[in-house]
Amino acid sequence: MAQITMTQALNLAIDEAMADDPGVFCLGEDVSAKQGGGVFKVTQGLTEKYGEHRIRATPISETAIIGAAVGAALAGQRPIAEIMLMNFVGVCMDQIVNHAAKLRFMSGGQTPCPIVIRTTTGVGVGFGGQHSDMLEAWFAHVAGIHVVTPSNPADARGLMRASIDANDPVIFIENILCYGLKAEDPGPGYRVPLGKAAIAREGSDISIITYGRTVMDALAVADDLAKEGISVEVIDLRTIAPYDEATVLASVRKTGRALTLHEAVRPFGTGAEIAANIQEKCWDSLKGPVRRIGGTFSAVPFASHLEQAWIPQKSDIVAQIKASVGKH
Amino acid sequence: MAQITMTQALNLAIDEAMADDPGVFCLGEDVSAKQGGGVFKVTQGLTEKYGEHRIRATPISETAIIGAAVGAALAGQRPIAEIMLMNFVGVCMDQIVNHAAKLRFMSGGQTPCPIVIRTTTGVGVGFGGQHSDMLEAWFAHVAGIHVVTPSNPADARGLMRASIDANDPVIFIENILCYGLKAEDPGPGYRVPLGKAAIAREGSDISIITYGRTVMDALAVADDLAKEGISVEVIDLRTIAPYDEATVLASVRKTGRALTLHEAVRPFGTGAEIAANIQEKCWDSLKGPVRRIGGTFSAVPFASHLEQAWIPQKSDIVAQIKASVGKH
Amino acid sequence: MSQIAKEIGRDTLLDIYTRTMKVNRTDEKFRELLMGGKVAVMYYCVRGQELVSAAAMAALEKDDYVVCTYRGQGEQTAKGIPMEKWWGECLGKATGTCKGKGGTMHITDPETGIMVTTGVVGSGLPIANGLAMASQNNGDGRVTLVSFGDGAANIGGFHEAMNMAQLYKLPVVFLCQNNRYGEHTAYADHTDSPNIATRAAGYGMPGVTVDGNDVHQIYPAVKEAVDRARRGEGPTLVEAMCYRMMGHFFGSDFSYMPPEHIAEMKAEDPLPKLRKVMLEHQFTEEELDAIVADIDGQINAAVEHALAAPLPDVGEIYKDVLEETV
Amino acid sequence: MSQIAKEIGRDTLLDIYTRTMKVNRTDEKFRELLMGGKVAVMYYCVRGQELVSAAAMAALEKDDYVVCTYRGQGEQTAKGIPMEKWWGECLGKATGTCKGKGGTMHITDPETGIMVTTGVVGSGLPIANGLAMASQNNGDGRVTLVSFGDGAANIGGFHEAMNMAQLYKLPVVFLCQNNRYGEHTAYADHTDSPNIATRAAGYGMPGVTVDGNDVHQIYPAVKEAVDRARRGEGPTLVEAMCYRMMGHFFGSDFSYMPPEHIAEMKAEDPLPKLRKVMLEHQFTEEELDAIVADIDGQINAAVEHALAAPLPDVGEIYKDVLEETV
Ligand SMILES: Cc1ncc(C[n+]2csc(CCOP(=O)(O)OP(=O)(O)O)c2C)c(N)n1
Ligand SMILES: Cc1ncc(C[n+]2csc(CCOP(=O)(O)OP(=O)(O)O)c2C)c(N)n1
Ligand SMILES: [Mg+2]
Ligand SMILES: [Mg+2]
Repeated sequence: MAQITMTQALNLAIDEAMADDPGVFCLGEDVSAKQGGGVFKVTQGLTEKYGEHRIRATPISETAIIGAAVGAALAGQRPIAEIMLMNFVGVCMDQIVNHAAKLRFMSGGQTPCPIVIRTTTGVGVGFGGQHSDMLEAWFAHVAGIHVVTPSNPADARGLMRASIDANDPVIFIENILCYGLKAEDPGPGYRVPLGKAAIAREGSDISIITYGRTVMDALAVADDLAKEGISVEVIDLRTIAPYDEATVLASVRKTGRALTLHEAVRPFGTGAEIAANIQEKCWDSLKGPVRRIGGTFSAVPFASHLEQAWIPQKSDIVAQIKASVGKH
Repeated sequence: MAQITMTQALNLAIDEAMADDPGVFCLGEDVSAKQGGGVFKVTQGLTEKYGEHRIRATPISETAIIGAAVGAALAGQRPIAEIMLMNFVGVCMDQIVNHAAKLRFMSGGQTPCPIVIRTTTGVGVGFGGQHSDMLEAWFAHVAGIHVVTPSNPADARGLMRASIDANDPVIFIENILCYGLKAEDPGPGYRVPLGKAAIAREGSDISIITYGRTVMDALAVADDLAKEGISVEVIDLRTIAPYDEATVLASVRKTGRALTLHEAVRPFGTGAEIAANIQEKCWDSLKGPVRRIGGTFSAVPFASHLEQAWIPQKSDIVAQIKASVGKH
Repeated sequence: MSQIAKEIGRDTLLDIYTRTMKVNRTDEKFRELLMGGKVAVMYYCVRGQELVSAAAMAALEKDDYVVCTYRGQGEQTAKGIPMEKWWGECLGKATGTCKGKGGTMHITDPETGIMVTTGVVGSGLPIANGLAMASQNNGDGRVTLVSFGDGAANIGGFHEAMNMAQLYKLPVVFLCQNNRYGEHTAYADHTDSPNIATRAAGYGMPGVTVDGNDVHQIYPAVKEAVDRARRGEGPTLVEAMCYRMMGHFFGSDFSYMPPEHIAEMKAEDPLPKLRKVMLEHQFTEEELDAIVADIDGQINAAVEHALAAPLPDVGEIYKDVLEETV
Repeated sequence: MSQIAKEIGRDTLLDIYTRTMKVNRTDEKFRELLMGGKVAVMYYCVRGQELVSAAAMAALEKDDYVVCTYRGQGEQTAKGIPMEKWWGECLGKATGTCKGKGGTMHITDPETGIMVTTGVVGSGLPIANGLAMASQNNGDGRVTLVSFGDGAANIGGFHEAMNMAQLYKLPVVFLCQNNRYGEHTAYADHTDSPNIATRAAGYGMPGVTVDGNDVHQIYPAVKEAVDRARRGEGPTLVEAMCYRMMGHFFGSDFSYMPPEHIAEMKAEDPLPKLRKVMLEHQFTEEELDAIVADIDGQINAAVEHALAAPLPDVGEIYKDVLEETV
C-alpha cells in the first residue's frame, strides 16, 4: 500500500467526497488553484477537477465564510469551510455556535446543518500568541456539533470522510505539526466513524486519554515505560466531543488509573470533563485520582525555547504516570 | 440600611468609580440617557452626571465596542464595555480572547488591559436559543482574564467595584433573573475581592459549589434538607475563574462530598474543572465521587415549560445530594 | 402617480394589499392577545412596516428563500407560512413550525422558504449568501432575500456578506428595513452614513433607497432587484425607509422616541396610503373590507387552534440536538 | 512635479528618506539573516512598501499612537523603536521590546507609540478607535494611526471601526496599504470594490486613494488626515496603492503572482523614485549614500547585540498572565 502524508489523506478524502456528491464544495481563504490550493495545500488539485464554484477562494471574511456554509447546508449542500487558523474562530463564533450548532434544534429538526469546518493550529511552529491555540473545549461545551481531530494520516482520511457524511456540523481540527506525518493509505472509501475512539496501544496499568499530536507523545512515553515494566494504555479519542465514553470508561475500569493529556491549556480544558466523568462513573475501579496534563496557562510565547517549555512535556507525562502507579 | 436591587447595586458601583476616577467610562448599545440608560437600566442617570463622552451609546458593533475598550485601556483608561446579551460575544471573541486577555503577556507586561466587560444572560425569561446561554466556561479556559458573577445585590456592588479596580480584563456576568433581587446596600466603597468565594451557608455533609442564580436554588435546597437532617454547605464562587481553590478544597476536605451546580450546560462546563480538581486534590478526603449538575445539553428551548425543564431542577439537586450522602 | 406606478398591475396590487393586511391584522391580533394577558411571550411589533414586507414577498416566487429577523412576522406571514403553524410556534405549541422549540424569534418553515429567523443582529446576511450560493451551484434559479434593520447595517457581518455576495454575483437581495431605530438608538446616533444604500457602492454593488410607505416605490425596487438576481447579474441592496411605530418589542418603553418623530410617522402610515392607491385603482371599499374580514376570520381560527393545541412533549429538550442515529 | 510636491520641505524629505531607508535596510538585513540560516523565525517582508510606512510615520508626532500588523516592520522602525530592542524581540531575546514573548508578529513599544501589533487581520482598527477615544476623552491631542492591508478591508472589524470612528469623530487615521494581495489572493479575487477608499463615503467619512510609491502623494495625504484628526474633525481613510514585492512571508511560495504583475511592480519601485526626488531637491549621491551607510552601521550593531543577547528565562511563561499581586 502507498504511503501518504496527512495533507494527502485529507485531500484524498475531500476529493472522493466531491466526486461522489455534487453537493460537496469547499470554501475558504486561498483554497483555489489560483492561490496554490490553500496555504497548507490541502485543497490542491481540486479546482482543476471541480471548478471554481466548488473550490471557492474567499475574501478574509470568516463570518461570511461560515455564514455561507450554513446557508448552503440549509439548502441541502455539504460545504467544507476552512478557517485558516483556529484562533480566527474568534471572529465567527456566532455563526458556528448560535447558528450552525443550533439550527437543527431551534427549527424542531427541520433544518439540519451538515457542514465541516476545517481548521488548523498547533504549538511549536513559532507562530506566537494569536495563532497557536487549541480551542476545542469551547466547541465541546456546545450542543449540536461534533469536534474531531485526527492524529495520523489514516484517521485523517477516515474521519474527514465521515465528517463530510455527517448530517450535523463538525469542527475538524488539523494540527500543523501532523501534516507531514506519513503512513499507509487506508484506501478509497475509508471511513472512521465519528464518536469512536481508538485504543492506540493496549496496556494494563494506566489509561492515557488523549487526541491529536499528543497521541505521539503518549505512545513514545508508553514505549519508554514498557521497558520499566509499566504498561500504558493509550486512547486516541479521535472525536473529542461527543466522545466515546464507553471505550474510555472500559479502559479505566480495566487499568484503574487515568491521565488526560492535551496541548490545550489545562484549566477548564477537555481533560476536565473526561476526568470528572471518569471519577464519577468509575469510582469503584479507581486506584487513585485521575490526573491531567495540558499546556501552560498563558498565551503561547514566541521565543522558541519558551514555546517548547510551554507544551506538555514528556518528562511530565512520565512523572505523572509514575506518581499514579506508585513507582518513583 | 437601605435596600437596593442588583440593578441599583451595579449602578452605584459604576457611579462611584466614575466619580473617583475620570478614566472610568462606559460604552455599549443603548447605554446613554438618550436611550433611557441601557435596556436593563444599569447605566441610568450616569449620562446626566458624566456626559456623553463617558457614557457612550454605540452602534450595534460588538467588535468595535470591545476593540475600543481594549484601545482605551492600553492608553490608560478604565472602560466598562457592555455586550447586551452574552450570546453576542460570539461576534467579538477575537477582541476579548486574542487581544484583551493576551496583550499583557504578549507585550512582556508593558500593556495591561484593565477593562470590564459587562454582559447579561439567563434561562427562564423566554428569550429562546440565541439569547440565554451561559458561556463562562469559554472564558475560564482563557489565560489572562477574570470571570466574575454576583448572586446578590451586595456582591454585585462589591464585585463590580473590584472589577473596575482590577488591572486586567474581567468578564462580568449578570443574570437577568437576579436584577430584581433586593438586599441591604453594603454602602459606598464596598469591595468584594476578585478570586474570593463566599461560604453562603455552612454545612457538614456535602459542599455545593455554585455561582450566580443557582446559589438561590442551592440555598433553598439546603434549607429543605436541613429539615431532613442533611447539612449542606453552599459555596458561592463569585469569581468563576481563576477561582478560589483554597476555599473550595477546604470545604470538601471538611464535608467529604461535593456537588457542582451551574445553569450552563453540563458537558465541558466549569463544574468539570472544579470536580476534576477536587478529586485530584482531595482524593483522600472524598467519601464518594464528585457529582455535577448543569443545564440540559441542547439549545435553550422557547416554550415556557420546556425552558423550565431545561434548567437544573431543585429535585435533581436533592436527588444528587441524597445519592451522595447515602440517604434515599 | 409616478411613472413606475403604472407598471404595477391590478392583480399585483391586490396581492400586495392582501399580504399587507395579513401582516397588519396578525400584528393587531398579537398585540390584542398580549394586552389582554392571554399570552405572554416576546413579540416584536411590525406596525408601520407591513407594506415593506408584503411588497417584498410579493416580488418573490414561491420557491424563493427568505432569511429574516426576530421582527420577521411580516416576511413570515406574507410569504405564506400556514397561520396555524405560525401561531402554534409563537405560542410554544407542538403544532408550531418548530414544535415550539424556536419561538417568536426563530421561525423556520422551509416549505414556504422561510429558512432562518435569527435573533442575532446582522447574522442573517451571511447565511442568505449561502442559500444563494447553493442556488448558484446547483442552478435551481432561486433567489434569496434577506431582511434586516438599519442598526444591523453597522455590524461586521453586513459588510462581509455584501462584499462576498458581489464578488460571486450571488442571486441575493439585501433588504434593509430602515425604521429609524435600532432598539432604543435613533439612526443619527448609530451612524453618520447619509443612508445605508450608499454603502453598496463600496462593494461595487447597486444600492437604492426607496420610500417603504409607497407601494409604487418599494415594490418595483424589490422586484427589479429580484429579477436582476435571477438573471444572474448579482445582488442589490434595497433600503426601504419606514417607521417602527411601536417600541422595540411589545411592552417595551419607547419614551425615547421624540413627539415630532411620532407625528412624522403617523403622517406617513403606509396603510391609509395603500388603501388610497387601491381605491384609485377601482377597488371598492367593500372589496377591501371583505379581504380584511376574511383575513381576520383566518387569523381567529388559527389563534383558536393554537391556543387549544397541545404543548410539546418535555422530552423534546433532548431531541433534534444531533441527528438521532438509531 | 505635482502641485503638492512643492509643499514638502527639504527637511521633511530628508526625514522621509531616512525613515524609508531604515525600513528598507532592516528588511534587507532580515532577509539576509534568514537566507543565511542564521535566524529562523516568521518574517513578513515589506519590500515595496517602505515609503508608505516611512511617509506615514513622518506625518505623525512622536507621542502619537500607532497600531500595525504582522507586516509592521515599516511602521515600527520608522516610528523609532530602538533597533536593539526591535531586533531583540524578533530574535526572541530577553532584551526585546516584549522580552521575546511577543515576537515578530506582536511588537509593542509604548515609549515610541507602537501600542499593538496584531496578527489577526483587521483587528487593529477597532483598537485604534479605543486609543483615539482615550485621547478624545482626556484631551491629550494625540492622533492614532492604524495600518492594515487591502485584504483586511473585507473583514467585519474594518466596517464596525470605520462607522464608529466617524460617528464619534475620533482622531484616527485609517491607512490601508493596498499591496494588491491578501496572502495568496489577488485584489480582484477578494473584492469587486473599485478601490478601498470608496468605502469611506458609506460612513460619511472622507476617503482618498493615493500612489504610495510617490512621496508627493502619500505624505501630503497622510499629513492632511493627521492634521484633520488633530483638529478634531474626525477620521480619514487613506488608501496607499503599493506592491508587496515578495511572498506573503519570507520563504513562502509566490508562484501565484503573474509575471506581468511582477514587471509592473518593478517599474513602480518606490526606492529609485524617491532617490530621484531627493536628487531633484539638491541632495547629493554622497549625502544619500552616507545616510544609508550610517543606517547599515546601526542595524549591524543592533543585530550583533541581539544575537549576543540572553534568552528570556523559562519562567517567563508564567509571568505577565495576570497582574502579579504579591
Ligand atoms: C449582535 C447583536 N447585538 C445586539 C443585539 C440586541 N438587539 C436586538 S434587536 C437590536 C436592534 C436592532 O436594530 P435594527 O437592526 O435596526 O432592527 P429593528 O429592530 O429596528 O428591526 C439589538 C441591539 C442582538 N440581538 N445581536
Ligand atoms: C481573521 C484572520 N483571518 C485570516 C488570517 C490569515 N492571514 C494572515 S495575513 C493574511 C492576508 C492579509 O492580507 P492584507 O490585509 O492585504 O495584508 P498584507 O499581508 O497584504 O499586508 C491572512 C489571510 C488572519 N491572520 N486573521
Ligand atoms: Mg431599525
Ligand atoms: Mg495586502
